[in-house]
Amino acid sequence: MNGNEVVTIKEVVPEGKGITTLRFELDRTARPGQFFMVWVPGVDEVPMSVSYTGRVKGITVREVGTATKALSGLKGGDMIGIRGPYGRGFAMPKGKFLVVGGGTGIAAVLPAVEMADDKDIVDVALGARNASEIIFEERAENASNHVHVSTDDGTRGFHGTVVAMVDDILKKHSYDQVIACGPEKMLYYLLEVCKKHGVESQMSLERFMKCGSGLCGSCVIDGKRVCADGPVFYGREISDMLEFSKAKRDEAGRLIKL
Amino acid sequence: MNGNEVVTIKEVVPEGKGITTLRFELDRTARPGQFFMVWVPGVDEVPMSVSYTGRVKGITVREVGTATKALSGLKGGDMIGIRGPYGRGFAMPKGKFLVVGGGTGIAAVLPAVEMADDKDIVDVALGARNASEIIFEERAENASNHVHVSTDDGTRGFHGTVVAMVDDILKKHSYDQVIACGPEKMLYYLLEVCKKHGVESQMSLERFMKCGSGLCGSCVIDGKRVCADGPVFYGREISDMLEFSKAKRDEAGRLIKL
Amino acid sequence: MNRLKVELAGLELSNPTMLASGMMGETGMSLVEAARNGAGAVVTKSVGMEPRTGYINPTLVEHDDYYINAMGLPNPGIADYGEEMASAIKGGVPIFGSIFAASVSDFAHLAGKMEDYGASAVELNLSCPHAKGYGMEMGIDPDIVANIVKEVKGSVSVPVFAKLTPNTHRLLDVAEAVQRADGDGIVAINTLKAIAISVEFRRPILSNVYGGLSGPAVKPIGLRAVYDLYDRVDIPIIGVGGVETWKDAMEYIMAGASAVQVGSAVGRHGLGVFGEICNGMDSYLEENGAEMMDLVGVAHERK
Amino acid sequence: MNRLKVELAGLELSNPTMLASGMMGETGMSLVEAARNGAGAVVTKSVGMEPRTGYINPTLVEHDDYYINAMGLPNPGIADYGEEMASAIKGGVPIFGSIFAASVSDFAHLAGKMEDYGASAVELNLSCPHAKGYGMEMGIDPDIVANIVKEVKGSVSVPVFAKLTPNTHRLLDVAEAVQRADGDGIVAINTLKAIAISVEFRRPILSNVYGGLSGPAVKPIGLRAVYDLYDRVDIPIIGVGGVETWKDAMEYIMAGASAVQVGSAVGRHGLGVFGEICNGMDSYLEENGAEMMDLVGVAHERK
Ligand SMILES: Cc1cc2nc3c(=O)[nH]c(=O)nc-3n(C[C@H](O)[C@H](O)[C@H](O)COP(=O)(O)OP(=O)(O)OC[C@H]3O[C@@H](n4cnc5c(N)ncnc54)[C@H](O)[C@@H]3O)c2cc1C
Ligand SMILES: Cc1cc2nc3c(=O)[nH]c(=O)nc-3n(C[C@H](O)[C@H](O)[C@H](O)COP(=O)(O)OP(=O)(O)OC[C@H]3O[C@@H](n4cnc5c(N)ncnc54)[C@H](O)[C@@H]3O)c2cc1C
Ligand SMILES: Cc1cc2nc3c(=O)[nH]c(=O)nc-3n(C[C@H](O)[C@H](O)[C@H](O)COP(=O)(O)O)c2cc1C
Ligand SMILES: Cc1cc2nc3c(=O)[nH]c(=O)nc-3n(C[C@H](O)[C@H](O)[C@H](O)COP(=O)(O)O)c2cc1C
Ligand code: FES
Ligand code: FES
Repeated sequence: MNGNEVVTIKEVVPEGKGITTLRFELDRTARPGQFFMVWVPGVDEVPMSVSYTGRVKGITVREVGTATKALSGLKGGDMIGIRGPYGRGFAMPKGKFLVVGGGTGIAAVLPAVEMADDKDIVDVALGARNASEIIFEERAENASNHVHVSTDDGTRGFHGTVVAMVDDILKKHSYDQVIACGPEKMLYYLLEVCKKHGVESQMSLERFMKCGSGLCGSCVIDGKRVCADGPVFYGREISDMLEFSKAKRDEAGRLIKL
Repeated sequence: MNGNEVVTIKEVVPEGKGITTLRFELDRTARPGQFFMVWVPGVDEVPMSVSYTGRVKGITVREVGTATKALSGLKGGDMIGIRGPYGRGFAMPKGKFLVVGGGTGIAAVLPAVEMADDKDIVDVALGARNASEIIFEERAENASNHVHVSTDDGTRGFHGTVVAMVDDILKKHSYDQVIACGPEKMLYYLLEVCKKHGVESQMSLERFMKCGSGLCGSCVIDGKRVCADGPVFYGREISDMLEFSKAKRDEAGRLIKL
Repeated sequence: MNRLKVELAGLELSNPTMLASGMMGETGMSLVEAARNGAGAVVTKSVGMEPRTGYINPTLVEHDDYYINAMGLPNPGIADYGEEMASAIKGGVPIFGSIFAASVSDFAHLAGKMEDYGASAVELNLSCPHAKGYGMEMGIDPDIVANIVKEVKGSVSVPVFAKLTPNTHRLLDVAEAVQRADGDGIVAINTLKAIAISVEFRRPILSNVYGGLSGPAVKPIGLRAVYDLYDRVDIPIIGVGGVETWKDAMEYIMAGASAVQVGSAVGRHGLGVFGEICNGMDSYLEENGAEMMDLVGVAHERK
Repeated sequence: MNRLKVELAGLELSNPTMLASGMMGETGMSLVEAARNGAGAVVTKSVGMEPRTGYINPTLVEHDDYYINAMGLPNPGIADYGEEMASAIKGGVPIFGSIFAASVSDFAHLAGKMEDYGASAVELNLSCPHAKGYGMEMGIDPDIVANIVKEVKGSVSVPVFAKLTPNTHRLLDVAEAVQRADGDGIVAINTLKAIAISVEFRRPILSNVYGGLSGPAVKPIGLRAVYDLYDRVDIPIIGVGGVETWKDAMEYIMAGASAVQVGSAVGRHGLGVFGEICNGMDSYLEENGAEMMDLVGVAHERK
C-alpha cells in the first residue's frame, strides 16, 4: 500500500550547506534507490529519495527552489504528506561493488552502501563541489572499509570530479558493479568510465515527476517511466537511451534539449 | 475475501432420501457452523452450511423447493456461484462436548465433530425422521467413539426424537457443552433439556436470508442478524430471544407467528 | 463534556454517526441494537405504502472494496411498520423515518405516519438507483423534488431531510430546490448505479441486473458531493458513502457534513464500527482541543 | 489463428486491449512501449491547441482500490505533438489521437492534425471531470456533443470515437446524439468527479481540489455504462474503467464492449498487464472454443 499518509517530523538534521535530513516514522518497506512523493500543503509535492530505509525513515533535501525551501524550513513536530515508496530500487549486486554518490545523489545511494553487511564487499566514492556539500561520510565509513572523497575545488579529499576519482579507483581495483546517483552530466561521464573499464552499473536517474506512480508519463525518458520502470536503470539500458544526457521533458511534455 | 466466485462441482454424493452433497474446490478458510450463499443462475441464491471445511469444500442440500431442487440436480462439471463463508461458526468448547444434529442440521454440525482431534472428547447424537435421512453416520464414527442415532419412526437406533435421546444421554454422562443444529422446534426442546441438565450450548439458527452478510436485516431475530451475529448463538443468548420458536419474518420483513 | 455532540435542523445527536437507511432497519429491534452499539441516530429501512418482498436473490455482490446491492426495497409497508417503530424507540436515540413513494401525496401520507410513530425526522428516499418508478427517477428533477418536499413539509412538524442521488450532474440544483422548498437538510449520497457480470455464466449477477454501488469505493464521490453541497446550500448536510473509520467520518465533517451515516461498514466490520469511529474522533478532538461542530466544513478554508 | 482479434468501426485490432488516454501518452515512445507490451491499440494523451503544463502537485491521490487524479491535461500542444506521433507510429498498432478543445472548430482542427500525423482514429475527450471549460462540461449536453461530432466527422476520414462521462444521468442521450451525428463509436467511461481530504491538514489534497476517480472502484459503473449503451446504440463501444485482469476485460466484452482500455492498472501493475490480460482471454477462448467477437454483448441474452 503506497497510499497517501501524513507523518510527523521526528528530527531535523542539518547535513551540509543547504542540505537537511528529515526523519519520520513510517511503517512501510522501502528499498535503497526508491523514492517518496513528499507533500508540503499549499506549496507542492515533489520526489525525494529514501535516505534512511529503516522504520524511522529519512529524506535528505537540497534547497533549490520553493518546495525544497519549505521542506528545509520544517521543524520537529511539523507534518508532511507522503506517498510511496515508488520505483525500482537498486538490486543487491553479486560480488564486490563500488557505490558512487555525487552531490545530493549521495543521499540516494547511502542506503545501498548499507545493504551490504560486509564492510569489505562495498567501497564508496563520494563527490561534491566543496567540502560543505560532502554528506554522510561517517555513515559510509560505518558500512565500508574504503571510503573515497572528492571535491571539485579540492577543499576535501581528491581534487577533481568524482568521475575522475572513480576512473583512478577502477584502474587499481576491480568491481563487479558500480552503483551511482548524481547529476545527469556526472552519470554520463561515469557511464563512459564504467564502459571503459568493462564494469556493469546501476544508476538512478531523475526526470520531472508529477504522479510518481507510472501513470501520467511526465517522467518518461525514451518511453521508459523513470518513476516506475526506474529510477534505477542498468548501464546497458541507459546506453540505449537516446535522450539520456541529451534531452528532458518540461511540464507540458515538450522535449527540451540539454 | 468473501467475494463472488464461481466453482466447479467435482463430485455429487447422494447421502439419503432427497439429500445430496456437492463437493468443490475453494481456497478460503471456512469454520464449522459457517455458511455460503450459493447461486444457481436463473433460479435463486440460498444459504447453505459448510458441510466440509477442507480445501475441497462441501455443502449438503435437502430438496425442499426450487433452489434446492436445482442444486440437487447438478452433475460433476457443473458450476455454481459462491459467496462467503459468512457468519460466526461454532467455537471449540473447553472440555468434553456433545454434538447434536437433527435432519439436514447434521450437515452443519458434522464439521464441529471433526474439529476435536480426540475421539473421546466429542460424542455425537444424530436424529432424523427415518433411517433414510440419517446422514454422515460413518463420518461421525471416524471422529468420535460414541455416536448415538435416533429416528422418529424407529427405523434406526433409538425410537423417538433426538431430543428425548439426548435427555437420556445427559442423564448418564456429563458434558461441558452441547453443540447443535436442526429444526427450530427441535432446538427449542433441546435448549429446555440442556437447561434442565445445566449444560451450556451453542446452536445454529436459521432465518430467511437475502444478503447473507449483515446488511439487509431480513434474517433478524430480536435485533440480531442470524447471518452475521450468528448463525451460531449460545444457549444463554437464545434464551433471551423473544422471537425464538415463536415468530419469524417473511420476505417483506413482516412478523409471522410460528 | 461531550465533544462529539452535534446539532442539525434542531435535532441534538450525542455523536455524529448514524445507521444508514437499509441497514437492518426493517425491524425495530435492529435499530435498538445499532443505538446500543453507539450510533448517535438511526435511519429506518425505506418504507412504502404497501409491503414489498423485494427482488429474488442474488440481491448482493460482494467485493474487497464495495458491495453492489439490489434488494428491491423490501419492507413491511407503513401500516405494519408502526409496531417496529414502537420497539425502535427503546433505542433512545433520534429515529429518522425513511420513506419512498411514487406520488407526492403518498410521500406526505408516509411522512405523517412516521411522525405519528415517533420519528424525530423524516428522510425522503429520492435516490434509490434500482427500483423502477421510485427514487432516483424523480430525484434528478429539481421541480419534482421541490414539490415533494413542500408537500411533506406541510404535513409534518418534524424536520425533513432529502436523500439525493449522485447519478446525475444536477445534484446541486436538486439540493437548491430542497432548500427553496423549506427542506431541513440534505443526505448525500445514495448508491451509484452499477452492475456486475459473471464471466463463467455470461450474465449479470444481480437478479435485477442493476444495483447500487456502496462502500469504500464510493467515498471519494460522496465527499465530493458533500463538499460541493456545503458551498451551495445553507441547510445541514449528512454525509454517506464509504465511512468505515474515524478518519473517513472526519473527512466528511471537514468537507461540510454535520453528521455521517454508516451503511456497508456494518456488514464489512460489524456494529462495533460506531464505537470505533466515535472513540477515534473523540481522541482526535481531545488532542486538538476542538469540538465536533468547530470542524464542520473546515476543509473549505484552505483550497 | 488469432482468436483475440476484434474489428470496430473498420479498424482491426490484433487484440481488444488498448492503452487508455492519459497513460504516459504525452510521449510517442511510451506508446511504442505499450504496443511492445501487447496493447492492441494505443490512445494518446488528450492533446489541445496550446501547450499546457497542467496543475501543480499534488495531482494524484493513491488508495488501495483507486486513484484520484487531477493532472490538468498537461500536453505539449498539437503543433509539437507531430514529433511524438512520428515516433509513436513505430509501435505498429493503431493509434487513437485523443483531443480536447473549448470550441467546435478547435476540435475539427485538432482532429485533422491527428489524422495528418497518422492517427488511425480520433477520440474526442468530452468527459474530463476536472478541467474547467473542457471535457465534461460540454459532454453532458447531447446537442453540443452532436455538433462537435458532426463537425469533426466533416473534417477527417478516420473513424471518430466520443469518450463520454458517467457524471450524468444523460449518458445514453449523449451517446444517441453521437450516433445521430454519424460518430463511429463510444468510449466509456472517463473518471468520476471526486475529491480527497486530508484530516491532518484539514484541506483537500489535490491542488485543484477536484479530480477523477479511476481504478477497480469504478469498474461496476463502467460496466453499467457499457451494458446500457449496448442496448441503446448500434455503433461499437470501447469499455474503460478498472480493467486489471482478463476477467475484468471479459466482463466488459460480455456487457457489450468491442474493446477495452486499460488506464490505472498500468500504474498499479505495470505494462505487463496487457500481456496477462491477453493470455488469460486467449486461454478462456480456447477452452470454450470461442472467438472474441462471438462474446461481445452475450451477457444481454440472459438477464
Ligand atoms: C527520483 C527522484 C529523486 C530525488 N531525490 C532527491 C533527494 O533525495 N534530495 C533532493 O534534494 N532532491 C531530490 N530530487 C530532486 C527534487 O525533486 C527537486 O529538487 C525538487 O522537486 C525541486 O523542487 P523546488 O520546488 O524546490 O524547486 P523548483 O524551483 O520547482 O525547481 C528546481 C528544479 O528542480 C527540478 N524539479 C522541480 N520539480 C520537480 C519534480 N516534481 N520532479 C523532479 N524534478 C523537479 C526541476 O529540474 C527544476 O528546474 C529527486 C528527484 C527525483 C526525480
Ligand atoms: C444459515 C443457514 C444454513 C442453511 N444450511 C442448509 C444446509 O446445509 N442444507 C440445506 O438443505 N438447507 C440449508 N438451509 C436452508 C436452505 O437455505 C433452504 O432450504 C433453501 O433456501 C430453500 O430454498 P428453495 O428454493 O429450495 O425452497 P423454497 O420453496 O424457496 O422455500 C422452502 C423453505 O425454505 C426456506 N427458505 C427459502 N429461501 C430461504 C433463504 N433465502 N434463506 C433461508 N431460508 C429460506 C423458507 O422457510 C421456505 O419456506 C440453511 C439455511 C440457513 C439460513
Ligand atoms: C443492502 C443495502 C440496502 C440499502 N437500502 C437503502 C434504503 O432502503 N433506502 C436508502 O435510502 N438507502 C439504502 N441504501 C443506501 C445506503 O443507505 C447508503 O446511502 C449507501 O449504501 C452508501 O453508504 P455506505 O457506503 O456506507 O454503504 C442501501 C444500501 C445497501 C448496501
Ligand atoms: C493519471 C490519469 C490521466 C488521465 N488523463 C486522461 C486524458 O488526458 N484524457 C482522457 O480522455 N482520459 C484521461 N484519463 C482517464 C482514463 O483514460 C480512463 O478513462 C479512466 O482512468 C478509467 O480507466 P481506469 O480505471 O482503467 O484508469 C486519465 C486517467 C488517469 C488516471
Ligand atoms: S511521474 Fe507520472 S509516470 Fe512517472
Ligand atoms: S441476510 Fe441480510 S442481514 Fe442477514
